Amino acid sequence: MSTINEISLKEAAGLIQDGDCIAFSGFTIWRRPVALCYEMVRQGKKNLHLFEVQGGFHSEVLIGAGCVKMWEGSWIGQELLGKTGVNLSRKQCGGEVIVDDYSHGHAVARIQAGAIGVPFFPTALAMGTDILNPEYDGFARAGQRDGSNPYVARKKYEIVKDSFYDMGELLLMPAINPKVALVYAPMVGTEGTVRVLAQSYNDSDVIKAAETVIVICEEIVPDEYLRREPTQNLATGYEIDYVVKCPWAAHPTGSQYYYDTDADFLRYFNANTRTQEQFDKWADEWIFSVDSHEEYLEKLGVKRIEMLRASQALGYSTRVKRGMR
Amino acid sequence: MSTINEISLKEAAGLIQDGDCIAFSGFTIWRRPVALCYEMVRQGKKNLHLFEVQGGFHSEVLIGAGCVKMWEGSWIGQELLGKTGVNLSRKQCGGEVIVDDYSHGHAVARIQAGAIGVPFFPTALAMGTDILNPEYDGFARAGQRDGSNPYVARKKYEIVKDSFYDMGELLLMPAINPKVALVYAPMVGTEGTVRVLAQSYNDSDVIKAAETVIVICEEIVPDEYLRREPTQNLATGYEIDYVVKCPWAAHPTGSQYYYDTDADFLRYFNANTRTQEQFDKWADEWIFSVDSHEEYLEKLGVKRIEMLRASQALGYSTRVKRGMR
Amino acid sequence: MNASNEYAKVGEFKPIDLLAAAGAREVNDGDVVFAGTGLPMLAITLAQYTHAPNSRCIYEAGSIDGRPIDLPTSVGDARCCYQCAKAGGLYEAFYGQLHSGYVDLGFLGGAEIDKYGNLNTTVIGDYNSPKVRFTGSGGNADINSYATRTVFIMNQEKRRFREKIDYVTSPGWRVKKWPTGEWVPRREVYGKFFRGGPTAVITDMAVFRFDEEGLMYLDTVHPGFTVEDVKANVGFDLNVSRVSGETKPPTYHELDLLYKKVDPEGIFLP
Amino acid sequence: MNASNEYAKVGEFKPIDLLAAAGAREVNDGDVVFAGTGLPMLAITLAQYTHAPNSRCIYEAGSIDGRPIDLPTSVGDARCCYQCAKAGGLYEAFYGQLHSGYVDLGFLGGAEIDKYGNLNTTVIGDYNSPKVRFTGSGGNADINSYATRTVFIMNQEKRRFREKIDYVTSPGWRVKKWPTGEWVPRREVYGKFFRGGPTAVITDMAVFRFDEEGLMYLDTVHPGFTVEDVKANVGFDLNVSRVSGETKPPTYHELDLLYKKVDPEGIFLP
Repeated sequence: MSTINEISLKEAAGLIQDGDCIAFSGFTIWRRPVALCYEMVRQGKKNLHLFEVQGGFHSEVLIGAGCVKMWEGSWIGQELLGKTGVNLSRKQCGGEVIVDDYSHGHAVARIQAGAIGVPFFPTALAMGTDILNPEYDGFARAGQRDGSNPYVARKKYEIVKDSFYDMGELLLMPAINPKVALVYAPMVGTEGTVRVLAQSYNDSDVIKAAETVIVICEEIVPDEYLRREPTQNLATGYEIDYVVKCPWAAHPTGSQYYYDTDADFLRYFNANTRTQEQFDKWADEWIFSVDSHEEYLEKLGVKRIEMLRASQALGYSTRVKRGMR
Repeated sequence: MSTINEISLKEAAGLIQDGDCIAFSGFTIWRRPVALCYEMVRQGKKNLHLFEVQGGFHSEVLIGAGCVKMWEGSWIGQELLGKTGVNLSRKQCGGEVIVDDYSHGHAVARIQAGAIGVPFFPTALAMGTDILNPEYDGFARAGQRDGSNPYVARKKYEIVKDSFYDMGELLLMPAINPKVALVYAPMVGTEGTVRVLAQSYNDSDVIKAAETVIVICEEIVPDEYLRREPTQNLATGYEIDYVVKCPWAAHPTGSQYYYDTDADFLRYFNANTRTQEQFDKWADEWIFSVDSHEEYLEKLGVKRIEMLRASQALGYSTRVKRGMR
Repeated sequence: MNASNEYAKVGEFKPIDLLAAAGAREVNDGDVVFAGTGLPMLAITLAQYTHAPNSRCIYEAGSIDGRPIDLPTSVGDARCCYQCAKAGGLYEAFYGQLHSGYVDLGFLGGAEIDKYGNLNTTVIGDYNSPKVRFTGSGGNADINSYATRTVFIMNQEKRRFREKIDYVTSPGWRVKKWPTGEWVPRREVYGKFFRGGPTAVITDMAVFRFDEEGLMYLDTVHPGFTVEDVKANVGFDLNVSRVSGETKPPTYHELDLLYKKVDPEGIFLP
Repeated sequence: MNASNEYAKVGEFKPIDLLAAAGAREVNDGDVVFAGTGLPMLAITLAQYTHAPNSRCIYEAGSIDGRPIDLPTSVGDARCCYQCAKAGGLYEAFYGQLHSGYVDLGFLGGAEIDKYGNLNTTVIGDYNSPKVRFTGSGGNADINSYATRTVFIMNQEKRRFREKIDYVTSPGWRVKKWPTGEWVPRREVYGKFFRGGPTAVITDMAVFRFDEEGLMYLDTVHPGFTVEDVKANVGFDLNVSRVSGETKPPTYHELDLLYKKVDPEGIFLP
């Protein structure tokens, strides 16, 4: 019978050090630890190194606010609600953020290797592309591959030959073991058992791979309840370090069976943070003008909140207007 | 909307060719496709090559009956109900079966690699042991590692050096892609969706790794029912090839929420198949004297069947006497 | 519901309707399809309603063979999981399904393409100091490297159909062999991992396919456009010697399905 | 239930009771324990009832931190899953947990052991034409290579405590470095993957531990046995210079727990 180490949102963000290598839960615009990212912006974090299987709104906020120095991942954007990551685009083109690109399958392999404690993972995905172009190895060009940064491998990848079945050449991708995992989960048990709903994404890998795991959740529930269906649980209590209780922490990204993605909010963000001036104005309104997550929710208002609330039968909102009809 | 390819037990066993490389579902004495193994014995299969993460009653039956020429795996036995695999022991010591040993972690790595289509998997488990002793490479000694057998790798393992994080030496274990997977699952849907209950073991890997997949099940249920909880399903319809409906097909191994392991049956088998004469007598009684699975069940009798039937609340039988009190 | 299999006439359908219908026709019954967000969702869903009821769709976030009753706007959407056969994570999607060899057809989009079907979804300009950054690869490179067939859905613009694209995100029929970067046939890089490659590009003007050498050629031109229109919107010397005719428009039945069953909310279809 | 923490006297407990109690004492509160079938289950469960309520147990088949209300007879048993925190498969157990580095303590058995804590659970005789085959490694080699501490529970027999065992299934403090097979300290083979190694061997006669060089020494002798009894049942020259006294017997409370709560059905305890 273990207990959880429950801390506040401010304390949780306070655990992040400038320069930390961070990975996140979720997928593009689903189950991202957004409230934690807002608070990190308020606390003025700098020089963060983000490893992302794929990025989304949360990373666009951190990047736009100037918290990020290094970004590696396979993709950034908000899918149909903002096709490209306009903030990363601006900062990458402006030379403010060092970027290193992978394919989705490469990134999945890297976090899987980190999760299971092996230094690399084999894959034959995405061979023959510029992802493997040594000239485009962003981290190497920034002098990060000399072994001095424990969160950057000495090589971006290795080509090896299979000697077991004569399959020819394939790739080894290096593991990634971030310093901190910031994980949004709808439910955490009183003993720290973690559950996510509908789809697990890479959340278990992110938890296992990271040195320190902070889980921000909608609600803390009896562990006994979660243990009735142990195949549905994502992580055990000893895999996580801190828990923050913070309803709607993922907004404007969605959380299945709790709330839908806030399409209007995301579209507005994407359309109105293309320049730094625009971003700063947006951040003033949604991050700096509120001092707590409770204030943020008040600002969203009941009508918006209720529109986003998910159907308990379907897992998503049936009230939100999504299209043109 | 796909349909399933339902065949009879006899037809299913008939698909197995002499010499085939086979892997099984389940764990030691749980969820083994026993009825299929009995039928393979009846049909007199020869020279089979078994890859087993770990073996159990089903493999002891096939080995005892002389169906097996090559066995590789990490373990064989029936846990507390028959600690060693007495039939493999007899045949290995007698030079009748070629054996190659791995650790459990090595075997898991091998079937995982086979499942995801990579030729090897990295691991640092079980280094420094005689499992890696080149003198004890049973398949190499039998001349099987020359590349002519597609189910045997050219090397038992490889030692490589990590060049990403200077972690030093670790192992690559070769993938295994068996020709046939024989899988017991409690439920298969009308479109072939497969569900197992309580624990998944390596069943998904075995299915993905094999070229042909035969699933023997307790019942065929509406696919729509299984699709209500998609995170609980093991495999999709396109991952499997044939379905056999055969209640109690796993007996005397257990199937969670259907029936418990038959401890008396397993203990008796282990104690009374140590010599070939003993095994032959046992096989006469339980395999050759019955021509169908229905006859086998009649022979077990209602009392035994009812004693083994699992509690729907707990997943195992509360009627079976297990200990001395 | 209009059940007529007659083709609609020019003016009775929008470009996007034809894109969806032409996309759907690339799906064979029984295919396991790995599809991205957006138009691919329309195409595969339409195919399932018509000639390919046994096709199954995997989305990158891990849902397999879902039967959404509301069109998803993200591949991670809760809607994707409704009545799906299996909901795993990305490791299952990319390794348990794609790398394991189950995927017959990939449905992808892109910003730039070259005549070998190499695709760019990463940057415009030099990668090391780009003019614009797009999303990056996502699953594009992976799906395109491991699906037996890949179909691209793109906008027809000269600046998108280029002799040389700025960054090869996703592999076509001639790719770069590392460490040198020498251009070689795809099979030389993929060896025994070779499973196939790009088979069609569908734009708002035409359908393109690839010949035995992996070179793109014009197959059909959409109603209302000419071969010359297409050539004028392709930045490389396009092979037009194998044009097989006009792209079939959507049927009335397909149009009805698209607007009434596939996207009744008007998420993609205005 | 007897709540007395007084030690039971010789004659009031069976050898197996002491084994279970001594095993339980090796568990620290908070430990993540990876345990095999049989006696280890008694030991870890007893520890959870007494001084280590926050210890958690992983079984090889994939159940994590279960709270069985009926003692399992197999690590794949449905009983292991009751109220467990997570039920995954073997990939989760061996890679997601063990290789990932979460396991503090391994609880294992074996047929033969040498003075460096190498264990044999595979064959007696030459592997290539053995006299007897046992189960094989199972998770023994893996758990013993990746748990921070490992405790073995074994029978005390001269033929089981050998100078040289017939097959090294599971790695002790000096192991074989391949490809040559040269004996080297464990750290030399495991390098940065080194996490620890065997810490104790508990038999029906005594408790052994390992010194700084990884050599087994006698720590405590069970009530009713002498150092000479133990030496007579060890096949190598045993270091008895560090004996710290007599093994503590089970308490009345522990005995009560074992027979009334841990194994009321009498599966292991007659």
